[in-house]
Parts: sequence; C-alpha cells; structure tokens
Amino acid sequence: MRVTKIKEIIRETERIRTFVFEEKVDALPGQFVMVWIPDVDEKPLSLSKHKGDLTITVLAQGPFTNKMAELKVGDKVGIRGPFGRGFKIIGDNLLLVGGGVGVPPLAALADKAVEEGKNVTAIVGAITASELLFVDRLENIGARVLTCTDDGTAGKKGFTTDLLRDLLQKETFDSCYTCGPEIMMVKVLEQTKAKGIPTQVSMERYVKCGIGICGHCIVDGTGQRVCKEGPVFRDIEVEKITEFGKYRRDASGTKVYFRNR
Amino acid sequence: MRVTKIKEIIRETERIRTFVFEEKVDALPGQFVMVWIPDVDEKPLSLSKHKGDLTITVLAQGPFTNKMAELKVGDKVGIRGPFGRGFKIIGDNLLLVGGGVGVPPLAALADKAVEEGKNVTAIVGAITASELLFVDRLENIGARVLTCTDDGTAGKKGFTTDLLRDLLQKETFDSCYTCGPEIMMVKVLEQTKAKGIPTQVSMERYVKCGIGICGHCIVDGTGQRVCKEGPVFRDIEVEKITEFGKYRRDASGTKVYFRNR
Amino acid sequence: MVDISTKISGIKLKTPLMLASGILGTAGTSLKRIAVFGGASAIVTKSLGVEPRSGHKGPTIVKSIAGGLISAIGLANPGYEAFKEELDIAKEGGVPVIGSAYGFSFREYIEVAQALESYGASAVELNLSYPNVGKTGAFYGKHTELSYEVVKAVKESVNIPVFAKLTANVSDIVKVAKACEEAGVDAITAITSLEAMKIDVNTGRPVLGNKVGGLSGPCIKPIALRCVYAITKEVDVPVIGCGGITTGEDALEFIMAGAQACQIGTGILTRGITIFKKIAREMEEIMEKQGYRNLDEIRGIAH
Amino acid sequence: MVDISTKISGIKLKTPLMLASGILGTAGTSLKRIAVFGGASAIVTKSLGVEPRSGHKGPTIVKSIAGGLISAIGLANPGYEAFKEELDIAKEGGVPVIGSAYGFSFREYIEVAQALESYGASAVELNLSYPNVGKTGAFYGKHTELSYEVVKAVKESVNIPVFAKLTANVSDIVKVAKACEEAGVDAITAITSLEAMKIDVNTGRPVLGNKVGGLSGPCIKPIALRCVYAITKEVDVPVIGCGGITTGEDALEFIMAGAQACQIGTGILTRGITIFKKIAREMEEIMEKQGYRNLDEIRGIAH
Ligand SMILES: Cc1cc2nc3c(=O)[nH]c(=O)nc-3n(C[C@H](O)[C@H](O)[C@H](O)COP(=O)(O)OP(=O)(O)OC[C@H]3O[C@@H](n4cnc5c(N)ncnc54)[C@H](O)[C@@H]3O)c2cc1C
Ligand SMILES: Cc1cc2nc3c(=O)[nH]c(=O)nc-3n(C[C@H](O)[C@H](O)[C@H](O)COP(=O)(O)OP(=O)(O)OC[C@H]3O[C@@H](n4cnc5c(N)ncnc54)[C@H](O)[C@@H]3O)c2cc1C
Ligand SMILES: Cc1cc2nc3c(=O)[nH]c(=O)nc-3n(C[C@H](O)[C@H](O)[C@H](O)COP(=O)(O)O)c2cc1C
Ligand SMILES: Cc1cc2nc3c(=O)[nH]c(=O)nc-3n(C[C@H](O)[C@H](O)[C@H](O)COP(=O)(O)O)c2cc1C
Ligand code: FES
Ligand code: FES
Repeated sequence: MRVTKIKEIIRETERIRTFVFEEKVDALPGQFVMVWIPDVDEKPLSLSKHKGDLTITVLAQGPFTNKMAELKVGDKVGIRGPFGRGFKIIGDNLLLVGGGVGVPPLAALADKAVEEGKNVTAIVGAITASELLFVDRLENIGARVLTCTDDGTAGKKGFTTDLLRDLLQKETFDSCYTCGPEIMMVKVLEQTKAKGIPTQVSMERYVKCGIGICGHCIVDGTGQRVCKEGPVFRDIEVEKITEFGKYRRDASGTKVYFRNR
Repeated sequence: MRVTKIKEIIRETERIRTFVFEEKVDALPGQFVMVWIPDVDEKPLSLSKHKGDLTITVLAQGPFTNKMAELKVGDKVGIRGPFGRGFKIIGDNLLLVGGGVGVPPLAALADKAVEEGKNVTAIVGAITASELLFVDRLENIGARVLTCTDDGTAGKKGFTTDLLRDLLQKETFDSCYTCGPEIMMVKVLEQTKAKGIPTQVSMERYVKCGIGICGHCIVDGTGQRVCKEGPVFRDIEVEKITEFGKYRRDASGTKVYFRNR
Repeated sequence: MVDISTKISGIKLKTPLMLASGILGTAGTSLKRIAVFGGASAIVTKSLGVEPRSGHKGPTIVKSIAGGLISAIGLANPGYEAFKEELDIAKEGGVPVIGSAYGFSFREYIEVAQALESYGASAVELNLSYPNVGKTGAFYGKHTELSYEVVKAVKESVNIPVFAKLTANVSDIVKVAKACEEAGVDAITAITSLEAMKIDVNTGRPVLGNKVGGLSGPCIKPIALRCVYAITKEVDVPVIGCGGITTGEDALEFIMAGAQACQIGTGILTRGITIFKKIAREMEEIMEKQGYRNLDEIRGIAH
Repeated sequence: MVDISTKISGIKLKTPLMLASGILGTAGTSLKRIAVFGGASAIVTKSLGVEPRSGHKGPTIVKSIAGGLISAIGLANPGYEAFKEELDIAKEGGVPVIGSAYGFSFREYIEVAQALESYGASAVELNLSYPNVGKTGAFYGKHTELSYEVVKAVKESVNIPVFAKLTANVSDIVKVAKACEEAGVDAITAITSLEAMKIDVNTGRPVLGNKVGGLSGPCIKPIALRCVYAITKEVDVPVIGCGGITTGEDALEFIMAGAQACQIGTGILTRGITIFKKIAREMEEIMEKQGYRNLDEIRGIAH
C-alpha cells in the first residue's frame, strides 16, 4: 500500500471522472489497481493509461465511487497494484468494443497498439451522447471510432453489438477486445466467434484482496481468479467460464444473476 | 544455522583435535564460527584455515569440548558464521606469537600471508613438546618457526614472551599478531609497544549470540563486542580496553579476574 | 522411495498438505482447482455461517514483510445453504473436503456442522476464533470452557470427525487444546492468524477497513511451530500444523514437532496454487537425503 | 524544524527511541556506548535478578526470517549487586538509565527495584514475562491479578517511576494493562518477544538449547502495533511501543497508534548500534514531508 496524491481531476461526463495521480506506472492495458480512500473503502479500478502518470476513470455509482467524485486535487489515496493480466496485442488490425466505463482500459490498449503501429478500430457505446467516453482521445491518436447511443443522441442509435454486426459484415480483424456490461460482451463474443476473430474479454467480479488469495473474485467453471488470471480472459478461456453472462458473486459470495437488458 | 557433517578428524595432541567439515568457507584468518552439537551446546571456535574446507582445532577442556572430542567422522554439527573481524595483514615482515590453542587462527593467518608473499616468523609455545601445535604445518609453508615449552621438552625452555624478548633485541617486524593466554598477550603487547611494532590481538570473551546483539562478550572501557568488533583488536584499541589482562565476564556477566601465571 | 502419505481421523491423505480455511475457499470450483491443479491433499472450505455475510470494508488485506499478510475479510461467506452446491463441485476434486464452520452461538455451530455433514463433508473444522469479527467472534477460542462446550455440542450432533481450529492469541494454547480433547475433538488445527495491524504513516490511518486484522505467512511460522510442539507434548489427538508453511523444510519442521498434517494458506501468495505439489517434492527430497522413508519415522522427533 | 523529543513519567527524552532490555545491556560500558555512539535517548538494562544466572545452554539465538531472531538467553545476568558499578558507568552516557527487574517472587521484584532506585536508575521496568525460564518465569505477566499485585508491591516500595513490560502471549493484553494501571503503574512497555521455536530438519532437533525461545524483530511488529493500539484505546498511562521497530516509519506507526515512546532491540542486528540516530533522522524526514512539527500532533491519530 502506497499513498499518493491526486494531481488532476477531469470531469468526463456527469457521473464519470478521470483521476490523475502523483505516481508513475508502467503496466499493461487491462490491468487494474486497488484504490483506497482512508476510512472509506478500497475498490478495484482499471488503469485508463498504461504508462506515465497513474490514471483511472471512475463512474460514480455507489458509496465508494460517489466518495471518489467528492475528492479534490491534493487529496491522498492509497494504491495497491497494478494487478492482474492485461490485454495481449495480437495481429495488426485490432477491433475494440467498449460500453460505458468499459472504455477506459480499451483506451489504454488503443494507446499501446498505436504506439506499436497497429490499426485500431473502436466501437464506443453509451446510453446517451453526454456519457460517451474518450471518443476524442481515441480519434486524436488516430483510431477509427464508431459511436452509438441507446437514445440516438450521438452516433448510431442502438447498441454496440448492432454496430459490430454491421461492421463484421464488411470487414474482418486480427483480434477483438471488449469491455463493458457482461451481457454486451456475451453478444460480442458470439459474433466474433462466428467470424473466427480471436477475442479478449475484460471481466468484473467482486474483488477483495486483489492478489489472488481470498477467492472472492473466482469464476465458476474454471475456478480462475479474476484478480490474478484475469481480468482479461481469452475467448477459449471464457468458453469454460460457465457463469459468464449468467451470474456473478456479491461481497458474501452469493450468486447474483444478471438481468438481460 | 546450517548443519554439516564431519569429514575428517585429526588428533593433534592428547587433548587437541582438528575437525574438517563437509562445507567450504572463504573467510578471514581470526574469524570464528559457532559450532552446535545438537542437544549439547554451542560454542565459539576459531577457523584454523581461512579457505577451503571449514576447519577448526579444539582443545578438550570442559563439557562441550570434551563432547567434541567424542565426535566421529560423519557426525552432524551445526555451524553459524564465520563471525567477527579477522586479522589484517599489514607490511611484509610479520611476526606471530601463539600459545596453546591460540596457534590455530595464527596458522590460518600464516597461510594467507605466505599466499600474499609475506615473510612469516612464528613463535609457538606450549607446556610440553607433545602439546606444540602446527609447527610442521608452519614450516611446510615456509614460515620460520621458533618454539618453546614450559618444561623444555622441545625448543627453548620458557615462555613465548622470553623468546620474543630475545628476538626483538636482534630483529624488527612490520607487524605482530598474537593469540593465546591473555596474560601472555599483555606481555607481548608491552614488548611490541616498546619497539613500536603495530600489534593485533585476538581476544576471548564469553560469546553467546555471536552476532552482536546479546552483549555478553562486551569488554569494559570501550564497550565493544568481541563477537562483532573483535575477536581481533588493534593495539590502539586494546589500550582502551580497561579489562584487558585483568578480568573477563563469565556466562552470567560476573567478572572473573585472571590469576597471573 | 519416500512415502509422505498420512491419515487423520481415518481420512487418508496422499500428502500431509491441505488447503487452509479462507484461502480461495468461497466457491466449489476454486476448491476443486486447488485440489486438481494445485495438488492439495484435502481442502478446507471458507468458514461458513448461518447467514450470508458481506464481510468488512476494504482494504481487507495488506501485504506485510516476507510474503506475509495482514487480513480482515470479516468472514465474508454466502452462508451454509448456498454452499451445498459448492461442496458438490469441490468434491469433484477427488480429495477429502473439510467444511469449516463458525457460529455466534452453540446452536449456530451445530446447525452449520450438521448441514456440512449432510452435504458430504469428510470432517468439520470449527473456527473457534476469528479475531476480526467483533467481540462475540473471538469469544469461544479464547475461553477454555467455551471451547470445550462448543466442541462437545458439535461432537454430539454429528458423526463425521470434528476438528477444532485454535488461536495462539491466548495465554495457554495447550490448556485450550486439552479442553477440546476432553470434549472429544478428533483433531486440532493450530494456528489461525495472529491479531495484528498496519498504520499508514502518510495519512495516520489504519490501513485495513476493520483497522485490525490477522497476521499470516512466514512471520508467524516460528510461533505456530512452538504451539504445535507444546500441544503435541501434552495432547494425544492429532494436530494439524498451520501458519506460514511455505517450503518443504517448513512442513517437515511441523511434522518433526509432532504434527499429523499441515495446512497452507498465505504461501500461495509467493509460490502459487501449485505450492502443494512443490512442497511435497521438497519434503521428499529432504527426506530422501536424510534417509527417511515415511512421516511416521520423523513425526515428533524434535521432542 | 521537527521536534521529536518526548517525556515519559517526567523523564525527558531527546527522541522517543530507547534501547530495549536485554540487548547489549549486561555491562555499563555497553549501555554507555549505545547512548553516546548509538544515540539512544534512554537505555534499559538487561533484566536483573537477585542472584547471578548463567542462562541457558547454546544455541541461545537463531536467526529467523526478515532480520528477526528467536532467542532464549535465559535471563543470564550477574545479579543486581554486581550491577551497581555497571549502572554508574551507564549513567556516564548522559541519558536516563532504566533498570529492568525480574523476580521469582514479589519480594525479589521489590528487592531488585529498591536496589536499582538506590543506584540512581531513573525508573524501573518490571519484566513480567520471560517465556524462556521455566513455569515460574512466565507466571506473572500471564495472570492479570498477579501482574496487578507485582506492580502494586513495587510501587509501594520505590519512589522512581515503575514501568510494566507486558507479553502479547495472553488472551487479552488490554486486561493486563488495565490491571497494571489500577495498580498505579507509571507506564506500560508492550511487547516482549513472542513464544516461538525453530527445528533443524537435518537432525530433527530444536535449535535453541532451551528448545523454545522468543521471536523478536520485524516479524512481530504488526502484532506489537496492534497491542499498543488496543492498550492506548483503553488505558491512560503512557505506553512504550516495542517489537520489531527498525525504521523511522515503524516508529511513527507506533506513535500514531498512541505510543509515548519506543524501544528498539533486534533492529540493531540489521542497522547497527547507530540505529537510534538513523531512525530519528528518518522520523524527522517523514514528519517534515507531512508537515508535522512534533510528536504530540501525531500521537494516537490512528484511533
Ligand atoms: C477489475 C475491475 C476493474 C474495474 N475498473 C473500473 C473502472 O475503471 N472504472 C469504474 O468506474 N469502475 C470499475 N470497476 C468497477 C468498480 O470496482 C465498482 O464500480 C466499484 O467497486 C463500486 O463501488 P461503490 O461502493 O461505488 O458501489 P456499490 O453500490 O457498492 O456497487 C456498484 C457496483 O459495483 C460492484 N462492486 C462493488 N464493489 C466491488 C468490488 N470490490 N469489486 C468489484 N465490483 C464491485 C457491485 O457489485 C455493483 O455492481 C472495476 C471492477 C473490477 C473488478
Ligand atoms: C572467539 C573465540 C574463539 C575461540 N577459538 C577457539 C579455538 O579455536 N579452539 C579452542 O579450543 N577454543 C577456542 N575458544 C574457546 C572455546 O570457546 C572454549 O574452549 C569452549 O567454549 C569451552 O567450552 P567447554 O564447555 O568445553 O568448557 P567450559 O568448562 O565450559 O569452559 C572452559 C573455558 O572456556 C570458557 N568458555 C566457556 N564457554 C565459552 C563461551 N561460550 N565463549 C567463550 N569462552 C567460553 C570458560 O570461560 C572457560 O575459561 C574460542 C573462544 C572464543 C571466544
Ligand atoms: C485471507 C485469509 C482469510 C482467512 N479466512 C479464514 C477463515 O475463514 N477461517 C479460518 O479458520 N481461517 C481463516 N484464515 C486463516 C488461515 O486459515 C490460516 O490459519 C492462517 O492464514 C495461517 O496460515 P498461513 O500462514 O499458511 O496463511 C484466513 C487467512 C487469510 C490470509
Ligand atoms: C537477545 C535478547 C534478549 C532479551 N532479553 C530481555 C530481557 O532480559 N528483559 C526483557 O524485558 N526483554 C528482553 N528481550 C526482549 C526485548 O527487550 C524486546 O522486548 C523484544 O526483543 C522485542 O523488541 P525487538 O523486536 O525490537 O527486539 C530480549 C530480546 C532479545 C532479542
Ligand atoms: S480478489 Fe481475492 S482472490 Fe481475487
Ligand atoms: S556474544 Fe552476543 S554480543 Fe557478542
């Protein structure tokens, strides 16, 4: 556990903020850190940049993340990590499919891929225009960005999976990377599997220790630890994860089933 | 604590044995090891070779050392160390003055000095001829050896300090090294000081931890630890050790005064 | 050939190296993985209670020196009822599954133990001391009489072997062990993690969400070893050594101190899930070198 | 400028960093050296008894992991009478000298404490628990009532401040601390080394001559810290933190947990005799960075 200060806070949307810390990292896109707000709690958050100042992008959606939204520049937080397995860049033509706060780790991946001279296409979805994340950032590094919103306020009206279907009818990719709501990722995998595109998925499960010892982030089928063998899994691994798209365990280890959206 | 086996036992005299172990060392002459006989005790013993197979030479004189004398080739003992500060070779013409089991660390020193191309003169004393230690070993490496015995059964009749007085009337040396009964070392120091020969002394005090933490081997005047800052001290240090030649502390820390011999 | 198999309360173990409770033990698939892939000879579930518990706020864990941990998970568990299906999956691992039970009353201990028996657990291990869950939590294992009563109550209620897991945060662990023996316990597991904490000097705040937690890992090994040595000297029921076991040498120390078997937890942090296989190989190598053929030859020889 | 001076029972300390009992403390010259050369702000003597004791057979010490030790010296000491002249020399160090006393009866504790007072010790620290010396030894500190009685008896017999040094090998160290407070103790030192052992797997024998010993050094720091935190929460007399303190950060953790001062022992092994100076500098650096000016600002802020 090391303590660092907030250097900068960027208001991305109404409920999403990016925090830049006075600490450097050199990690893999897809890896996460445990962020501690003293006397509050500690939660897993993905790196939204893989290199340079430690940066995370957080959706305020509950006690901890709301508290984060109240933090100010100069406030101290604790950091453990980076932890977990990140994305592996395979091939030259990469497709990224992200929804909501699933986009930040994909943005980090895009940075790295472009650095390595890869072609990046990103499908970015959100509920409404004001919630779309990192479209400019992705375009600025030279990625092709396709957007969609549930309400049609920006990009195509509909889901990322609709955009994906259209795209895959015309083009193919060396590999695909997806992060977002699990139901979305299930559908992404269905499509990329049908087209034979190797796909990597970033999964969220209830993380407590973050270092592979407590077992709270386990996934059924393989018994793998999301904090250690994940959060990024390859499609062939995901196929063996029997709970994928079906349920996840809460803080007590009780199964909570996803509602299809 | 590491456990090793006895490889070879050499009967040097009636009460003195050399033990060679299945373990290598690379240490300084003058350094010591803690030797553990399981279920018996653990005691400090000087290295009688500074390099190669770990070798010690032991005078049977009490419960522990008598037990050592009963050990057989293949028996297991525990070793900690080497510990302490060893002898420092200064100059080209070296004089060694050893009495009894003070000779082994000096023999190790002679090995090293000859390796480095120095001239070595050794005064070796004992009570009687059969107790003289390492005379052949020293001569074999090319050292000049002067012997004496209290009873005159070998070499000059008398003490090492008598031999030393005669020698220093004719010759001088770059430095002197002494190990043996403390009363002898006091007299050696007196003489070398008068002649301005820098001298190093190897002192024995009650060693328990061997690593400088318990304080049982402390010497008055400086508060130095024999196991850490010693067992080898330079003459200028010894001058500040007020108890030198006067008393030592026993296992309880109680002062025990030397009887002049 | 060295044979490191053993037996505890009639339960055969291919090695003495079991998984400790609370380590990767909240789901059946995880337990199965530790058995099949990791090589554990038996697996102990996370401690289960009557109700689901979410446990403490984070941080729940902070690394300490030398591969050690200070943790305060707070007995997060889905409750025993949800664990029926987990236990079924765990059993697919092909090794004995030991159910760990905790309770806030005798009745709760009994309820959980009986359920675990009905689910097919090979034994039940009573977690008598969980330092991180309020005053009630730490209660039983700290009191000789209460330890006696809990063990007795559970022994009268189930037919599978009953193990008692003890804490070293007591004045005299041997006294507690003796009380458990009198109450009819089948084996004693010693020890659980030791009360500890970490303060961050930048903020002046305790790091753990629960402020205090339990120290586990290599640092507590010499303490656990002495407990096992002291208990096996005075008590006849088998003892399972636990606390900081990370290498084959560590495990052999416990066997030589008199332990029947070992449990491993935090060691997974530094040596991975396959630590059970690694330690088994290391034990065999050392024993081979010293000319020992089986664990009975060395068990308790340090006495 | 950061000021890390402090005061305990009216005794002024230039830093909170005192030498712990039993470390290089059997002779006056050694204590003086730790004060003058090492920079300790006060020195505690080896625990002294009525009679000289040779202590246990060797090995008396074995290194454990992470710079730690398991030791069983067995209270070797020359007896208090021989220590009069040692104390005179120790005082030349220019810092307060605290005499540590042990006894096998109340009468012995009183006898040693009175002697230490007459020799000019600034305070007497009662060693209430020495795990390595038979059953009688460990007796007092493990029993709340006996701890109370010893402290009370000594308090009634001397005028210098009386410190009680506690062991964490009890079910509830806070209870013992409270008993000492009720008995009028001036300060509490927590903790002494923890019961532990090491077995050599080549020979199957316990390494220490006494078989079991006490674990000290970095490994026990999280345990000691929790004790200090728990005691200062419930007890008003000042607490001296001891156990594994090796760096400025360690010392600050204890102050933040509520300690008035610290004692350092095993840390000398890895950082040398000047550890007191080194830690003082490190504390100042950290405090400077965080903008703290003195220890009162941070004492107990982790509560
Ligand atoms: C590997 C990983 C990376 C993540 N990266 C990001 C990110 O970059 N940005 C972001 O905004 N969020 C990210 N999350 C999710 C983030 O951890 C949760 O939003 C946060 O924990 C919610 O806590 P809360 O108290 O604000 O809300 P709560 O109301 O407690 O919970 C809101 C949601 O978050 C889930 N959650 C709560 N605690 C945890 C936990 N300890 N572990 C996993 N899920 C939890 C709940 O199950 C619920 O679905 C990530 C999660 C994981 C596992
Ligand atoms: C640095 C050092 C190097 C030594 N090197 C050698 C050596 O190379 N060969 C050798 O034969 N002897 C050496 N000795 C002495 C050796 O340690 C003692 O002979 C041995 O400890 C005696 O133990 P005992 O049980 O046999 O006899 P005891 O009857 O217990 O004692 C005999 C004598 O040894 C002293 N002694 C006992 N225990 C210790 C102890 N732990 N530390 C120091 N002195 C002790 C006693 O004070 C007494 O003078 C060395 C001592 C020291 C301090
Ligand atoms: C994260 C974690 C969770 C634990 N949970 C439990 C538990 O639920 N029940 C229990 O009896 N012991 C629990 N323990 C204690 C361990 O089973 C074990 O006794 C202790 O960690 C010492 O062994 P080790 O050093 O090998 O880890 C837990 C330990 C850790 C580190
Ligand atoms: C070699 C050694 C001897 C000790 N002797 C004593 C003693 O005589 N009296 C005492 O109260 N504590 C004694 N202790 C305990 C220390 O004073 C201290 O409480 C303990 O070692 C924990 O602190 P540390 O980790 O800084 O060493 C001794 C410790 C060691 C390592
Ligand atoms: S969060 Fe503990 S194992 Fe993954
Ligand atoms: S023998 Fe312990 S300090 Fe030297």
